[in-house]
Amino acid sequence: GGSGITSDENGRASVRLASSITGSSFLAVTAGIDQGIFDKHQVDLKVVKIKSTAEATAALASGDADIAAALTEGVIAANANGAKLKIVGNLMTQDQHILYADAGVKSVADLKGKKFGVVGPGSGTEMLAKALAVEEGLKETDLVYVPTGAASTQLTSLVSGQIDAAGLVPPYDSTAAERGKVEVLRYRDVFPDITPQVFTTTSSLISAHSPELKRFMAAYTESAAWVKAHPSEAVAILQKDARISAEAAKAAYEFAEPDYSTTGEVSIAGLRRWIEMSKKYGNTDKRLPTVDELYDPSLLPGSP
Amino acid sequence: MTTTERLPPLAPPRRTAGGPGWWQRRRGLWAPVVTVAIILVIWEALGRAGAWDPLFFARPTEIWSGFLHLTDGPLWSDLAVSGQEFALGMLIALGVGVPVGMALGSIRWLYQSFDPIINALYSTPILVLTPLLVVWFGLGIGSKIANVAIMAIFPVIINMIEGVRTTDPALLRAARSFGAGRLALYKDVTFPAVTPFFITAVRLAIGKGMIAVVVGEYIAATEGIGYRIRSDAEAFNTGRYLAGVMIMVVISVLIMSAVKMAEKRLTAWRPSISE
Amino acid sequence: MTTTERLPPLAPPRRTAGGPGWWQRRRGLWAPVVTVAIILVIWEALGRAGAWDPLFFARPTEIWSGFLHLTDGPLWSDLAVSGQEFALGMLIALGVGVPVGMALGSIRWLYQSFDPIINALYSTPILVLTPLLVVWFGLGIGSKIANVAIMAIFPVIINMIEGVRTTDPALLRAARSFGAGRLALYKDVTFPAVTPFFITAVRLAIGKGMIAVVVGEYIAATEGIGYRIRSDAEAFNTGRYLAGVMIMVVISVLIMSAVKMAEKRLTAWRPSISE
Amino acid sequence: MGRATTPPAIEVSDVTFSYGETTIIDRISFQVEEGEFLSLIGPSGCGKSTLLAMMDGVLKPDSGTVLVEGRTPSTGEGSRATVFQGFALMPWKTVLDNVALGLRYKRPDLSRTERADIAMEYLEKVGLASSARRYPRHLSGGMQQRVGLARAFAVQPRLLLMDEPFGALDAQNAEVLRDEVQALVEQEGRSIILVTHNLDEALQLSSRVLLMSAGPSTIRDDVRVELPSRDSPHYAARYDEYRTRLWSHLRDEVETTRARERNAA
Amino acid sequence: MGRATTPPAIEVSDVTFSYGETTIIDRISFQVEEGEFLSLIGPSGCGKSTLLAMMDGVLKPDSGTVLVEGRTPSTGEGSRATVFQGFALMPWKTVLDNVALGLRYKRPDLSRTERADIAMEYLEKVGLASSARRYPRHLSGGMQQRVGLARAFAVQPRLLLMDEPFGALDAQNAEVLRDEVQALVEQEGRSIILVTHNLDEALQLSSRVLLMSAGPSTIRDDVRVELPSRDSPHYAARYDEYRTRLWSHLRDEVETTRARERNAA
Ligand SMILES: Nc1ncnc2c1ncn2[C@@H]1O[C@H](COP(=O)(O)OP(=O)(O)OP(=O)(O)O)[C@@H](O)[C@H]1O
Ligand SMILES: Nc1ncnc2c1ncn2[C@@H]1O[C@H](COP(=O)(O)OP(=O)(O)OP(=O)(O)O)[C@@H](O)[C@H]1O
Ligand SMILES: [Mg+2]
Ligand SMILES: [Mg+2]
Repeated sequence: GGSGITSDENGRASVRLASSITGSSFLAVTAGIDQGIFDKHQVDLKVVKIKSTAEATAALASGDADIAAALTEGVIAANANGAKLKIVGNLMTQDQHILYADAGVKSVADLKGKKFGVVGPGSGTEMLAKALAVEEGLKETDLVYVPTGAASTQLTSLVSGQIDAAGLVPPYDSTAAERGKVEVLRYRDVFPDITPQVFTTTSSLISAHSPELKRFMAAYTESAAWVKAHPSEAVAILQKDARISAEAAKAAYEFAEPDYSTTGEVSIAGLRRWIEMSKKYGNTDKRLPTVDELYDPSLLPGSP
Repeated sequence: MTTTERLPPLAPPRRTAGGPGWWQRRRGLWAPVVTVAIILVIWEALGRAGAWDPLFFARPTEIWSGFLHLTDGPLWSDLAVSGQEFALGMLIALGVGVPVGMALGSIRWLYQSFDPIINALYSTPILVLTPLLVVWFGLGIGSKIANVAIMAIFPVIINMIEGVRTTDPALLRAARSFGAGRLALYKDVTFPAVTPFFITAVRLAIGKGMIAVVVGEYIAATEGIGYRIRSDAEAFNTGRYLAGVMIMVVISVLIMSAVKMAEKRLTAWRPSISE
Repeated sequence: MTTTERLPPLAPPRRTAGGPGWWQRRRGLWAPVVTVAIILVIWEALGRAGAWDPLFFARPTEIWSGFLHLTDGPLWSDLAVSGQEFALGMLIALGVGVPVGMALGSIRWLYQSFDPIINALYSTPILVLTPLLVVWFGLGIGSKIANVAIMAIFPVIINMIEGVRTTDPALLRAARSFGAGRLALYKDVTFPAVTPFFITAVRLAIGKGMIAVVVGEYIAATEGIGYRIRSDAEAFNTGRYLAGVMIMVVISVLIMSAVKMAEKRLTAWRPSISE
Repeated sequence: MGRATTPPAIEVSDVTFSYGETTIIDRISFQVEEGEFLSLIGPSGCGKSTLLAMMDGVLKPDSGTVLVEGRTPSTGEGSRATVFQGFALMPWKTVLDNVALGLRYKRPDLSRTERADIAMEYLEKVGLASSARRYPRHLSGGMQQRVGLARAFAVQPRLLLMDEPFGALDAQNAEVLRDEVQALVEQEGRSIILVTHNLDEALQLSSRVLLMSAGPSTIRDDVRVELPSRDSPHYAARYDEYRTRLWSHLRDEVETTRARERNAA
Repeated sequence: MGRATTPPAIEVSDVTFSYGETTIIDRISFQVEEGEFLSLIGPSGCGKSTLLAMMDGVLKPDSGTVLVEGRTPSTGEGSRATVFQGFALMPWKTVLDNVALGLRYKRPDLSRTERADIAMEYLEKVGLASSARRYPRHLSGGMQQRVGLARAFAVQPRLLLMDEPFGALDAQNAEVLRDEVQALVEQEGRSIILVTHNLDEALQLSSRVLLMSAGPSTIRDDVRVELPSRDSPHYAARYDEYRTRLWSHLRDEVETTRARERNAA
C-alpha cells in the first residue's frame, strides 16, 4: 500500500491516478500531462492503467492510488456493496457509445431477437442496452445480450458476424463503418447528460487531502478546456497516445469534443438515471446509494 | 522334515506391535478434511477480526450464504453448460496431447523439429489471442471448448514428452526382443512407464481446464458458471462470486480425487508414497 | 599372450557404414530452423491469399515491420521491466515450489493433508482474484511478481510431488544404508531422480510465467511488454501487437533452450532420446 | 554355403562393434549349427551381452554380419527368446502377465486364457505358481530371475539366448532349471546360447564352449565338449582336462585386463 | 550376557517378519561374534535379503530384536556397509562418485580429493580404474557388481553385509575379489555376513554357515566350518562331508518349497 498524497516543501503534491479509461475519453488527462497543465497546478501526476473499476476500487482502498478514473456504474455498484467511494467530478459529460449494426438496420426495433454485444453481464453497457431497448419501444427481453469482453472484442465480434449490434466508442466506429456496418444512433441523443466516466476517491482522502485534490480537478478542467481550444494539437496527442492513425484520431476527437468536461460537474439527473438503471437492470439486490451519498462536488473549481 | 512340524505363529504377526491405530489407517481420508476445517476456521476468524475489506473478499459463512443464493438461481443449468465445455475441451486436450506428446518423445526428428514450436505455442498468452478465438470459433460453445483445449493441451504434451524420454531402455529392448510391434511397445512399455507423468499431466490439465472455462466464459457467454461468477464480480457481490469460485474449486478437487483413485488402480505396481 | 598381438583395426569403426551424414549430425540444430522457416512461408502465403481479415491477424512480414516500429519505442525498457517481474516471480515459484513439492512428495501426512489444498489453489482462476492481488501487492511491480509466482508455482509443486513419489526405493535404501542423512538423501538421491520432473516443471513454469507477465500487466501497469501488447491490441495495431507477442514467445523459447542445455548437463547420465 | 542344407542357426562373420570410440568386439567370426548348445564365457565386461544383443537384432554390428537362420535378425521376428542379465521384467505387469508377454506377441492366435494357462504352466516349472498374481517388486532376486526364465521358455523358441540365467539362484533351483533347459535342447532343432561365468555349468550343459578374450574381444578358444557318460571311468579326467584348459585361458584374459587397468590407473 | 565382554557383532533374537499377511521369517535367533565370517544360504526367496536388511536397520522386525554391536541398528549409523543384490548404483553419479558415496557420509572429515583418492584405490582393486568417469549404464553387469563391492570396501566397515556379491562375476574376477574380502576379514575385529547360493564359496570363505529353511524361514542348520589346511590329506574328506551335509539339507528345503508350490497350483 502507499502512504497517500505526499507534498514536498514547495507544496507540490504527487498524485497517483488509477485509470481504466483510455483513448479519447482520457484525452484531457493525457493532454494535460503533455502540456504541463498539471505541473502548473503543482500536481505531480502519475497514471497507472488498470483493468476495471474493481481494481480501481481496490487500489483506492489499499492506498495504492489517490484518485481513480472509472466507470460510473462501477462506482455505484461498489458503493452498494459497502465501499465508501465518492464521485468527485467527471471526465466526459455524455456517453460516447454509438450503436452500430448490420447494414439495413434502421432502428433498435429492427434488432428484435438479434444478438446485442455488451462488455459483460451486469456491466454498464448491458444496462444501457437494456434501457435503450425499452426506450426504443421494445421489451427488455427482446434482445439477446451477448457479453464479449473488452470493447475491442466487441468490434471483432461485430465485424466477424458473431453479434448483430454493439455500442462502439471511437475510434472503433470507423473500423466498423469500413466493414459495412452502419450507425443506428448515438447514445447521447437518447440518454442526454448521462456521465459515463468519473473521478472517484474515498471520503477519507477527500477530508485529508482536499487542497491537493482540488488542484488536480482544477488542472483537469483546464486541460479539458485546452483540448477543446486546440483541436490539431489535441488530435496529435491522441494519435500518439492511442497509437492510431491521424484520421481515426481526428474523427474520434471530433466526436468527443463537445463532451469534454470543462467544469467537472456531474449532471444530477444523469446520475439519478444511472442509479435507476442499476436498480432495474443491474445484478444486485443491495440498497443502492442516493445521489447525495454518491456525489461530492466540493473539490470542483469554484466550490467553497 | 522339520520344517513341516514347526508350530504356526499364534497370532498373525504385524509390522509394529499393536498395529497402526485408527487414525493412522484412516488418515488418508480424514487428514484433508481436518486441514480444510482448520483453514476454514482461521479464515472465518481473520475475516471477523477485519483482516480484509469485505468488498474484495469474504468469510466462509458469507460465501456459504452466497452459495445458498446461487442455488436459488440457474446453478444447475450453469454447471451443465460449463461441464460440457470442460469435458469436450479436456477430451480434445487428452486425445490430441497424449499421442502427440508420445510421438514427440519417441521420434527424434519430430522432437527436434517441433519441440521449439510447442514451447512457442505454450508460452503464447491466449488472452491476447481472444479476438482470433472469437473469429475462428465464434461466441458460442466452440470458443470455450477451444479455450479449454488450448490451455490444457500443453501440460499434457510436455509431460508426455518427458515421460517417454524417461522410459527404461532395458524394458523397451526386452519387449522388442519378445516381438512387440510399435503399437504394442507403446501399449505395454511406454505408456505404463509414462503413467506417473500422465497422471501429473491430467492433474495439471484439469486445473488449467477449469480456469479456462471461467476465462472463456468471461469472454463471451450467456450462461455457465464462469458467466455467473463474472456478473457477481462486476456487481461486487463478493460472497456470491467467491461461492461460484469455490464451486469450481470443489468440483476440480473432486475430479482430481477421482483421478487419484484411478491412478491407484493404474499404478498398483508402484510402491506407495513413503512415510 | 595372443591378445596383445592382435592387429588394431585399420580405421575407427562406426555404428553405421560411412557414419551419420552432415544433416544427421547437425539435425538438432537445423531441424527447428527449417520447421520454423516452413511455417513462416506457409503463414505468409496464406495471409497473402486472404485467409484471414487483416484486422485480426497479420502476416510475418507485417509482424516484422511491427517489430521495427516497436524498436523505435521504449522496447528495451519495457523488456527490462517485464523481465524483472518475470525473473523475481520465477525465483519465488522455484524457490518455494521445489522444496514444498519435495516435502509433500516424501512426507505422507503432509501429502495427505495438503494435496487437496494444492489442487484447490491450483484450479482457482487467478483472474477472479485480481482485486485482491491489487489490495495485497499494490499496483506496482509487487502484484505482477505475485501473479507470475502464483501462476508458475503449481506446475512446479505438482511435478515435484509426482517425481519424488517415483524415486526408486532401492536407491533411497542404499543411500540411507551408507549413512545419508535426510538432507543428503534429498541431494544425492531424490533430487537427481526427480530431475526429469523438475525440468518439465521448469518448462511449464516458464511458459506460465511468461503468460503471467502479460496478464499481470493487463491488470495494472504503466510500462512493460504486456502493457504495450495490450495497448496495441486495443488499437487494432495487429502487426505491432503480434510483434509484441512474438517477442515474448521468442524470449521464452530462448530461455527454454537454455534450460534444455542445462538439462543436458544435469542429466548426462540419462540415455538420450531414442531414434 | 552354396549347398542346399538348412542355414546355420547363427553365423557371425567378421563382426566389429564399438560404443562410441571404444571398440568392444573386434572381428569375431563363428557359426552355431542348429541344435547346438553353445556356452559363451569370458572376463567380466568383455562383450558377451553385447554379442548376444546382436544375435537378438537389438544392436547392429559396425561391420561384418550376424545372421540368424540365414537372415539378418530384427527385433520381434523369428523364433527367439532371451533371458536378460538384468531380468528386464515389466514392473507394471503381474508375474503371470510378465511370463505371458512373449506369448502375446508370438502367439496372437491364442486366446487370453490360453496364454495365461501356458504362462501358468511355465511358472509352475520354475516353482513360482503361487506368486503369479504378485508384482516383480514383491519378489526376491532369484525369484525375479526365474520369472525371466519362464518368460523365455514359454514361447518355446527355436533359438534361446540366455545371459547368466542362473546367477541369482541357489544351487538346487539352478539344477532344476538346468534340467528344463536340457529338456528344451533335446527337442528337435533347438539351439541355445548360454552366457555364463560358471565353467562347470558351461561344461556340463553345453556341447561347445567359446571363450572370449578381454576387450576389444576376439575368440580366444573354441572347445567342442565331448565327454563320455558320467559313469565312465574316463569322465573325470576328460572333464578336468577341459576345465583346466578353459580356466588357464580365462585366467590369462582376466590378468591381461587387470594389468591393463593397472597401467591405465 | 551379564559379563563385561564386548557385545556380539550381531544378535538376532526371536525375530519374526512378514510382508503384509505373508510371514517370511519365523522366530529366528542366532549370534555372530566379532571377527566371525558367516555365510547365509537358503533356497531362493526364503528371506536372506530380508534378514540382511534388518541387520542394516532398513527393515524392523515385527517381533523380536536385532542388535548390532549391542544396539538397535538404524540406517546410516555405525560402521557397516552393504553390497546389494541389485547393485543399487546411482545412475546419475559416475562410477567414481558412486564408490565415494559411503565415504561422503561416513568420512566427512576428508576433503573431496582425499575421498576421490580412496575411491580410486578401491576401484583399482576391483579392476575398474579406467571406468572411473563413466556412468553405471555404460558398464556390464559384472562391472556394476564390482562397483558395488568397491563402494562397500571403501568405507572399511567393521561389519560388511554382502548379498550375493559375486553372482555376476566370472570365476577369476570373483577369485580376486574373494581375496580382497579375506584380506578385510583378517584385520582385527571385522565381521562379515555373506549371502550366497554357492556352497563352495560359503565353505571356502566363511568360518560358519547358516542354512535357512524355506519360508516362513527358520534356521535349518548351523555349521561351524573347521577345515584343516588345504595341503592336509584330510582336507578333501572334511570338505566333502560339510558339502554333502549342507547340500542335502538345501535340497530338502528346495524340494519342500517346490512341493508346496505344486500343491498351491
Ligand atoms: N516388498 C515386498 N513385498 C512383499 N513381499 C516381498 C517383498 N520383498 C520380498 N518379498 C518376499 O519375501 C520373501 C523373501 O525375499 P528375499 O528377497 O528376502 O529372499 P532371498 O532369500 O534374498 O531370495 P534370493 O536368494 O532369491 O535373493 C520372498 O518370498 C519375496 O517374495
Ligand atoms: N551403453 C553402453 N555405452 C558404452 N559402453 C557400454 C555400454 N554398454 C556396455 N558397454 C561397455 O561394453 C563392454 C561390454 O559390455 P557387455 O555388457 O557386453 O559385457 P559382458 O561381457 O556381458 O560382461 P559381464 O560378464 O560383466 O556381464 C563393457 O566394457 C561395457 O563397459
Ligand atoms: Mg553381460
Ligand atoms: Mg536376495
